[in-house]
Amino acid sequence: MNKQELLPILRIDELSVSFGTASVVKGLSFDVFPGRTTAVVGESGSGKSVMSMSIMRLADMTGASFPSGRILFSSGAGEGIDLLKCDQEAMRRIRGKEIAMIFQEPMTSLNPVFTIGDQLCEVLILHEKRSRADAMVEAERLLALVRLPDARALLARYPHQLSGGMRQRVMIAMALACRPKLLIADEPTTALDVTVQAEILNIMKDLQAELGMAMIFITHDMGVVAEMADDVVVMWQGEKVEAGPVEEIFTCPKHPYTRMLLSAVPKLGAMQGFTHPRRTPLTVLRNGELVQEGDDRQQDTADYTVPPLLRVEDLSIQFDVKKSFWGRTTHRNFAVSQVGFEIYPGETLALVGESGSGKSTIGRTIQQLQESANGEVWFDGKPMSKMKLAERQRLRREVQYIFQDPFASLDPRRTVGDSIAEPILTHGLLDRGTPTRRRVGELLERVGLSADMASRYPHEFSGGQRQRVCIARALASRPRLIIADEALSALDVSVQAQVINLFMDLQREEGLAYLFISHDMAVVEKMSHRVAVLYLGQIMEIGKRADVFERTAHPYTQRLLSAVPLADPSARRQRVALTGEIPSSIHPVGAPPALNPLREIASGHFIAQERV
Amino acid sequence: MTGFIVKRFAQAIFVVIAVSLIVAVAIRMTGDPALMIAQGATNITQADLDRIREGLGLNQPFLVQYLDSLRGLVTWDLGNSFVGGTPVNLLVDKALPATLSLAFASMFVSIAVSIPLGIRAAVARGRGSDQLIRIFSLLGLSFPNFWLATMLVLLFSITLKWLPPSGMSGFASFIMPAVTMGVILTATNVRLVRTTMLDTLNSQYIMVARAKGLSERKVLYKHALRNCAIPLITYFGLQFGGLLGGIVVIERVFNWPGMGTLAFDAVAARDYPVLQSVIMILALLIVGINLLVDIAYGIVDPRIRTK
Amino acid sequence: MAFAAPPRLHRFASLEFVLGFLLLGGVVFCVVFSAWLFAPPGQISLSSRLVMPFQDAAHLFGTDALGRDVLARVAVGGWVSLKVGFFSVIGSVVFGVVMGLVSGYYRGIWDVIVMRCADIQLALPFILLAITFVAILGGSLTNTIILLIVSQWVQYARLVRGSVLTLREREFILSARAIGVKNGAIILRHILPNLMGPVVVLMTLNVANNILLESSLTFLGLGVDPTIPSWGGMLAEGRTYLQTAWWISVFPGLAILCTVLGLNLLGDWLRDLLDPTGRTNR
Amino acid sequence: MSSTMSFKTVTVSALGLLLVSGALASPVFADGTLTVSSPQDPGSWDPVDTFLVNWASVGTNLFDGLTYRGPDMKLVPALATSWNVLDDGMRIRFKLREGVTFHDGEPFNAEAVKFTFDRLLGEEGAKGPQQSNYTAIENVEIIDDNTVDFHLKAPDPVLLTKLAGYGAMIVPPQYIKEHGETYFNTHPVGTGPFQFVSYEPKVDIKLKAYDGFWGDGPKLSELDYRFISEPSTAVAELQSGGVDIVIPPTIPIAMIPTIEDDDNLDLITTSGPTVYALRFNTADGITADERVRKALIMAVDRKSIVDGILGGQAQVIASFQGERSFGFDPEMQPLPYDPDKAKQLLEEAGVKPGAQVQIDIRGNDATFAEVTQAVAAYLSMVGITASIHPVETNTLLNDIIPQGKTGAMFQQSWGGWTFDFDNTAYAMYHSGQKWNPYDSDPKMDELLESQRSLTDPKERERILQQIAHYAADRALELPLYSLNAIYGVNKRVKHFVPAPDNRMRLNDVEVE
Repeated sequence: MNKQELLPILRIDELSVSFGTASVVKGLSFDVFPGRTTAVVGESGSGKSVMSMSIMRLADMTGASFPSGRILFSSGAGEGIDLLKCDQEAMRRIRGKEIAMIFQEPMTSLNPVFTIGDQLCEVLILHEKRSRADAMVEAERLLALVRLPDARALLARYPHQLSGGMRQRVMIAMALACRPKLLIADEPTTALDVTVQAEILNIMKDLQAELGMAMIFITHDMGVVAEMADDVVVMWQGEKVEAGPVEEIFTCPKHPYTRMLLSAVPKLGAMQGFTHPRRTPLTVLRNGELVQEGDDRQQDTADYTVPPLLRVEDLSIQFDVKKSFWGRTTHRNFAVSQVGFEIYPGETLALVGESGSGKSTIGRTIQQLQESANGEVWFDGKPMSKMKLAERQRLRREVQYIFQDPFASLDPRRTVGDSIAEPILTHGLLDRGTPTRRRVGELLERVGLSADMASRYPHEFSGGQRQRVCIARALASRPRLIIADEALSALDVSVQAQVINLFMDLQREEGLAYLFISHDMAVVEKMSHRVAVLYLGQIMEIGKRADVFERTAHPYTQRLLSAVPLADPSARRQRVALTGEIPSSIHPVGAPPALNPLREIASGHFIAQERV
Repeated sequence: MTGFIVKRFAQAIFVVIAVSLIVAVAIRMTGDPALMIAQGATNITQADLDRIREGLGLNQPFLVQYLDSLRGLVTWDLGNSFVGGTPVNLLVDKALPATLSLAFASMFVSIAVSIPLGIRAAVARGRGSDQLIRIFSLLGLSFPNFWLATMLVLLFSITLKWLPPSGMSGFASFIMPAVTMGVILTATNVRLVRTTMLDTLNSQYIMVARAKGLSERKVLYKHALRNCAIPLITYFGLQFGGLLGGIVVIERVFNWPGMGTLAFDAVAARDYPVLQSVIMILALLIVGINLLVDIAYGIVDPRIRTK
Repeated sequence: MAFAAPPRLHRFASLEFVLGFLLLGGVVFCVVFSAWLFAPPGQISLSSRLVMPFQDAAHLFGTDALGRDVLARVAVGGWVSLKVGFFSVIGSVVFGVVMGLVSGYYRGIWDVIVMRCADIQLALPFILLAITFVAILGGSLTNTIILLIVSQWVQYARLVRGSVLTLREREFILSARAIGVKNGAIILRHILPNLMGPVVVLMTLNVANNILLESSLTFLGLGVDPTIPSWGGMLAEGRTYLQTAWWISVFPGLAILCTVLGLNLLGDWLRDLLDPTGRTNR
Repeated sequence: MSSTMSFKTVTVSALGLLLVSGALASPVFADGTLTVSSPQDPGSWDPVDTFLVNWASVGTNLFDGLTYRGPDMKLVPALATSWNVLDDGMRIRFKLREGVTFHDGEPFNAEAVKFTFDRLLGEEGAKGPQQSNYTAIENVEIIDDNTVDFHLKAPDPVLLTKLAGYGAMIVPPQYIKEHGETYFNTHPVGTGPFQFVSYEPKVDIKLKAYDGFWGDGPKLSELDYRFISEPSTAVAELQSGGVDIVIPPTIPIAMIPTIEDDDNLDLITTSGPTVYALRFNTADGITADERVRKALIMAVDRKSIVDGILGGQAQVIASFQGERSFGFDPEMQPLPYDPDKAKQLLEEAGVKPGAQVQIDIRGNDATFAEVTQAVAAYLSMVGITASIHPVETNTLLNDIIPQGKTGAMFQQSWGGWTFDFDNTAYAMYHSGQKWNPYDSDPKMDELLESQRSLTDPKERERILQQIAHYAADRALELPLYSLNAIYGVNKRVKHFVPAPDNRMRLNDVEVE
């Protein structure tokens, strides 16, 4: 297909969008062609979402104005109509019918109080003037189209009864209900597990081919771009910095920003042949020029000669989730079952797994945030169950925890200085006043911020800066182990790359051990000495990073790896067919899940008895 | 869901029993009804008082009296008033519908005004009409209700002679009391609707509804309002309870033959059976409404219903 | 700690603050300095009864049925109203917030006890409780305040409990626990400041509400000593004069209006001020 | 017959005949509905059940007693056409009116009289409060169908008056036996000019003209009483035409100008039975000293209070009774307003300026609260600081006063419908009485007891006046004023005569 022969279905022409006096999108122009996917790439704040909302004219509701530009939409031949000149009434006839949209959060995109059927029918009744009964039949067909099993029963169900992946498929069905000419997908898979993401992307691609519609695919994930896009538009600070066919962008990016973005993306398989984690220099954009920062070195910090710092033995954690009328527990969430591992000083152990695999639960149990665990956790050779209160308190100093969402984990009403000083004062490490203040300043500088930022509030920082503050807080009590619970997943790739380096530098300088909890295989590959793969609360595979990633022995690990989209359009592969959703770890009390004992297949490389 | 309702029901029964005990004890601390009844007599002896007490059944031990009153509540035989011996049922049969209908009318007025205003304010957040609605709603909170009521009477009954100044007789007589109560409730309700609406309007599914091409009216009144319903129902339920307890003043100003008037007179007259019945019936109503609110959650919110 | 942010002076320039400050500040100023500003309000002069307002420079707001200066009475009368309004709210906030924190943070048996007490309290109709209470104990300023505390702590307890239940699952509370901060400190330093916003709004609404409730109680004849002027008392007294001497009740009514409006405006403003993110501009 | 009541053998049949012939002469023009606002629902219409004056304002139209006392305060025959006081006041013989029927059709006769008093003095009466007023009656004996003898335990000089109202109203024996006591409470039947139609508790009671009435039939066809307790609401109803008459004690002094200013309304007043005083705690504190009590009386300008606050709708009193009271001495003068003398007396008694007194008043009496504030202001001018303590009315009346827990002064409002000073004085001044928690004076007790058995009204009146003087000499209370009964009446109401005691019979009233 040669796009030059086609007329664009959507032409964005010198579009500017402002909120009050702030200009968010500046002079943006690009075309979208029928049957093709245009990916709009950019980090947070690049204006890509505002752009998509402007096409729908939904940005009006949040107070946007359009000082200049045109958005020409043509459903047939000719120039088409300028959407910016349409009134809301006219837009209403276009929305959902000519142009449809899918949003990022499948968990909140569906109205919780209406059934799936109701919400699907609403579009059909509105735009196609169908009768309700007729609409229901069509809705069922649409659900089947997005490969949802048992579509008829699904119509009567409510959103909360569906998993995230299922909801996103319902959203796709709803968007495609009236066979729109253009589909705008705003980060549709960002919130999903990698295996579910793979399936959703497959469905979208298939349906696009079937319906011949154009698609604007907004994402920050270069892997997804490589997987999905025909054309790419790169946005940075409200402007288009580069546009072109996908291969061109990936093979010879012209703009420094694009180059920086691509260099920051961790690539799965890039560690092939290294034994230790590797700290790579950071490509940063400085005054429009690309500069390499920091050294390139292997992270040989793990000390296996001494006893392990932390040992987890047969850890099992269960929650009661359902009770009978008489208060007896009938169902339990077997969140973690018989998990064991150890972490040596200076070592990074990664716990990887999809949602519901129990990885965060393990972290929280070690940090004593979670009660009701069986098994034992040894720290520094001492079992936690035998520790006195004071020792447990000391443990809270030596083990620190970093959460996924840096904004949520800082008290919004306290300055970051107060937050960083809190562990120091709680454990009485320094005197209140000048010594503490000086130390807080040092810590801020240590994580790449400036000391005078101590008197600011969290909301005055960007996401990456906040995570640095959290790291500074974690460092404040001079810990020996840091549990990083998805600490990188909320960050933009360029920031993520910086923070990865910060983690590695700190490990080297302070001799820290990390328990690195993540779902991102590429990041894990880059950072960890050893890796444990979790599935439904059990370890499927554990071993050296090279063993797990290069000599993958367990089918679940293989599946996980194959689902990761590669940031390389030439390497589009046919995936391992994945069906269904991740099963639940909730079981009736009398019928606990089967345990799969580990078996050593090579030195230090264990896999579970096959089950998946 | 059923388990949940059964549990709430058990709690409700506990609350009712506790309340009844408190009420029974408290009432007996208000004073001796026999003295009240004999107040006008010139020579009254201790024997006379004992005779009157015996006639009222006050010579029984407290526990017997208390259990009798509970039994009366269950069998809906509330005994006789100490004043004139009128059966309490007769009084309550008239007063309860009067109070309930006024309370419903007030809630109706308030809800009918505050939902559109609150939604309007939320949509126009920060702009002129929002400020105007907020200040206007505060005005309603700034007058004592009896004063507002008197002003309305002065205007609509005495000057214009449009509405009857008191009593319960037909639709017209509902207007002023319901509006007076309604205005005060509206002040808080507008703010509440506005806040919950703002939360809801920020939800992704509202954007989705708009992206479907639904009209703004449908987005606000179908998709958004239905989601606001849960916090609103909770609050309105609580408010209705408060309304039943706070309606005394309005009933007095408008000479409304309701439970408040009944209770007010009963306290003055130390009329235990009437006072106890009124408080207990209102308490039962409040507890019942809270129970209904819990059940209403389920109807409105499928997340609870299908659990 | 010492990492105080610079004062956000620009927030004082909001319409809410200016209007609220002028209204409430004006009233409070008159009330506090009434002794210096106005003639003693107890001065009865049967020869100058019911003087019209703005006729006599000595009686700008006119006089009441006993020839007392309405302006002076309004100024002094604020004491009772403000006392009732503020003390009842402070009392119920302290009690209610503690109960709510205990119930929401420690859960378990405390939660059950506090919430059932709250249920019982909510099931008792307020005015009827008030009438009974006054019939037993008699009407006085202290009793009125106690009565209001008894009936209003529940609002705060429920509000706080609800906030605590969500807050204690928030990551920044988990972070504090992960650091090893003790429960007491978590409650004081992290939970309490984060739930004060809605509490402050409820407080301002309730101060206003309680000033009105006090007047309703006076209206029902459950008030305090009539020689001590109070706005509610003046309104209740003046009601019978409305058609012949409107000023007796209109001026105290206006005083209540200014106070309540001012309080509510300041409450909204204060809530915004307490929130450093400035995002919850509601 | 004099203005006071006669205890001699009186034959008043001529007057009775006159009433009857009047009825025959003028045909009944029953037309129009009159609506009356009454402040309180007594809850039961049975005469034995209540003391409430608001029962009487309705009951007077429903029921008859053996005697009748109208607005002119003269005692005239009603269901009895004549009576003779026999055996030194130990027996009274009544001749009963013939041809009278109750509203349900059953005849009135000696049987009904006996039934009424047996009931009042028996078990049914024991449950209510009225019995205690009629304990002087030993029993009622039927002489023939139209004659009864009342046998007394002791002479009761006020008994004939008491037979004109409240508990002594004649009730229908057959009706009560048939329908039961409870039914009678809410469905009253009597022999009065109006008969019962409907009753809705706390809302209203509706009556209609009884065409079988023995006397001058009513000119109204319907009579409707609405219960409105809130004074300004009642006045608003009056102004908007919802009610035609507002009866005492509803209308507050403050609203008198409102009614006077309204072109459609009349304000009708008459001197009433209610007198107001601030009584002293004569047992403890500074008021235990007679000089202090006198000083406090002289410190207060009662005339100014009456003229200023009460709009002239009251008369300053010298003793605790109004001008219509039997025992009133027109010659008696109250202590003068003399603040200098008051200060001097206080100094003599050793009371320092700034001394505190507490005045307990009823919580629901707005007018008296104003009066008390004025009193407090006057007291402050002689250096006494008075604090006012409003108490819930029934608590004050039933707990605080009887148990002697009042402040140095307390409100006493008193208004016996019998207009006999004995009713007041005995309760107020005799040792051990409920209303006299502080004072015990053998001389006073003797005076009070001595007049009770007297059948000579002149002598009784002299002693009652002596009691009044003695009480004033000892300054047992600060007598304030006797308040008028104030009626607000719509101008469409014709021939309305205000009753001082609220017991108004509305036969003669017409509406336009």
